[in-house]
Amino acid sequence: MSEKKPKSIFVHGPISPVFVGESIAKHQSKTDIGAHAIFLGQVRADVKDGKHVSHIDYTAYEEMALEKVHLIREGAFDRHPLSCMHIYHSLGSVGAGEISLFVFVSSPHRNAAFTALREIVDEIKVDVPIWGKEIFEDGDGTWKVNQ
Amino acid sequence: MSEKKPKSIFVHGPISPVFVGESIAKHQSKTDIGAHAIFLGQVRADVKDGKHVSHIDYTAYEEMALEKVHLIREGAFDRHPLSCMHIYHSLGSVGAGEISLFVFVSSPHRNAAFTALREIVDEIKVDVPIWGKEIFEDGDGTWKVNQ
Amino acid sequence: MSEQTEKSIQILAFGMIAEVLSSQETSWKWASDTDTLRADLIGAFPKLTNLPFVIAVDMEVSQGNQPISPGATIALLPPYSGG
Amino acid sequence: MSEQTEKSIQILAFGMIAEVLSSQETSWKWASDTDTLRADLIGAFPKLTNLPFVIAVDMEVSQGNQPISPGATIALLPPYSGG
Repeated sequence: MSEKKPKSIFVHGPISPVFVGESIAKHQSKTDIGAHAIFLGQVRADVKDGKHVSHIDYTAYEEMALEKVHLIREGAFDRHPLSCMHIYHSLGSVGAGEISLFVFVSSPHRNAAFTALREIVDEIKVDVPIWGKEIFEDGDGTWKVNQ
Repeated sequence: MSEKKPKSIFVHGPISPVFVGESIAKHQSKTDIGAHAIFLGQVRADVKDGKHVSHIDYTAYEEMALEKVHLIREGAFDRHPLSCMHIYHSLGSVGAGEISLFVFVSSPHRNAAFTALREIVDEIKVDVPIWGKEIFEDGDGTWKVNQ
Repeated sequence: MSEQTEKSIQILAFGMIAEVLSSQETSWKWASDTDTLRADLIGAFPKLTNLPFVIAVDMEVSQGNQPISPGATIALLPPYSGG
Repeated sequence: MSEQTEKSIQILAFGMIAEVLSSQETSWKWASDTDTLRADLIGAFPKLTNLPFVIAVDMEVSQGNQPISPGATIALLPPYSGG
């Protein structure tokens, strides 16, 4: 466990596009940045056994998740010349078409941002204890399995 | 030359973070999308011979640029299972800290969006006839060279 | 009763494992290692037999069998599906 | 005067090349291929000698020497720096 207390990444409910726009705007004073790379995970209305996913209910082992995200952050900053990095994940209900994951990486030049963004998203999927239960229109649910 | 008239990509002046947020919001009705990958190019206040870049003036061979972007789009859609793609580039003056390039790729799963985004941005830099002149605080300018 | 059998640990459960245990937090009799704990849990909740889950001890996922010190934080984690 | 020498073409210039020509659009005497045109331009604008640029004919960048048909759209393109 590292010494710094990890900053929270959790947002209750969906992440709004307006929030994404505001996050981008906050970086306009950082004039060493040349490249922003952003990933947004959106809930799909997948069809299973003829029923559409209406929303996903997210839960997390929050303390462990924050620790794992902190390690992912530190690893990315160690490996790549990044200016900044922000990670947000939803808890609770996120409807189809809404955003549940927002990863935002900035760097002076684009290659670092592209490479770091992809690594971070892959690591979040593999290492961070978060679970999504897909809830169908009729209220039934099934635990999501990441590809 | 392809037959369809290419859609314009040009925006006069900087691309606003609010516009980026609005573009994201428009995709919430597309519930087959699971992943958005976004690149934003931001003007750096680079220092050359002790002087800071205050803004970049962008010009383009617009007709050829739209044709090249159209080919880049078609190539990306041919190679990757993408849901949609949007490309915007500034013309005219864009200040340090402001955004001059916005590339937005969406797909059902993340790998296609990541791979396509990076290819598209690289191709824009190499194939699209756009020029940036970096203007310093004292009004002097120097033609930008892409890495 | 020996001192050992009186010891208890707190177990956190998540996702489908929490559904099987009907609880996100359970007090459980201490087991000296993760293999013993897993066997105890499966004995009490046979539905766990075919469900994939790992055991985290103090927020570290155990690789193979791992000792459990009294007072450790135990968590039962099914495959993650964040994002 | 032969018919050929009367023909003219429109040349578009961009970036630092437009600065050297003091113009973004110029009427120029027709040349039968891109190498000839390049030599004519450098003769008229010696500053072009050391500046990198390619010649696009009808929006396709010429690879090697390429014929120029009368009526073609010619553009002088320094290295791109978009993004």
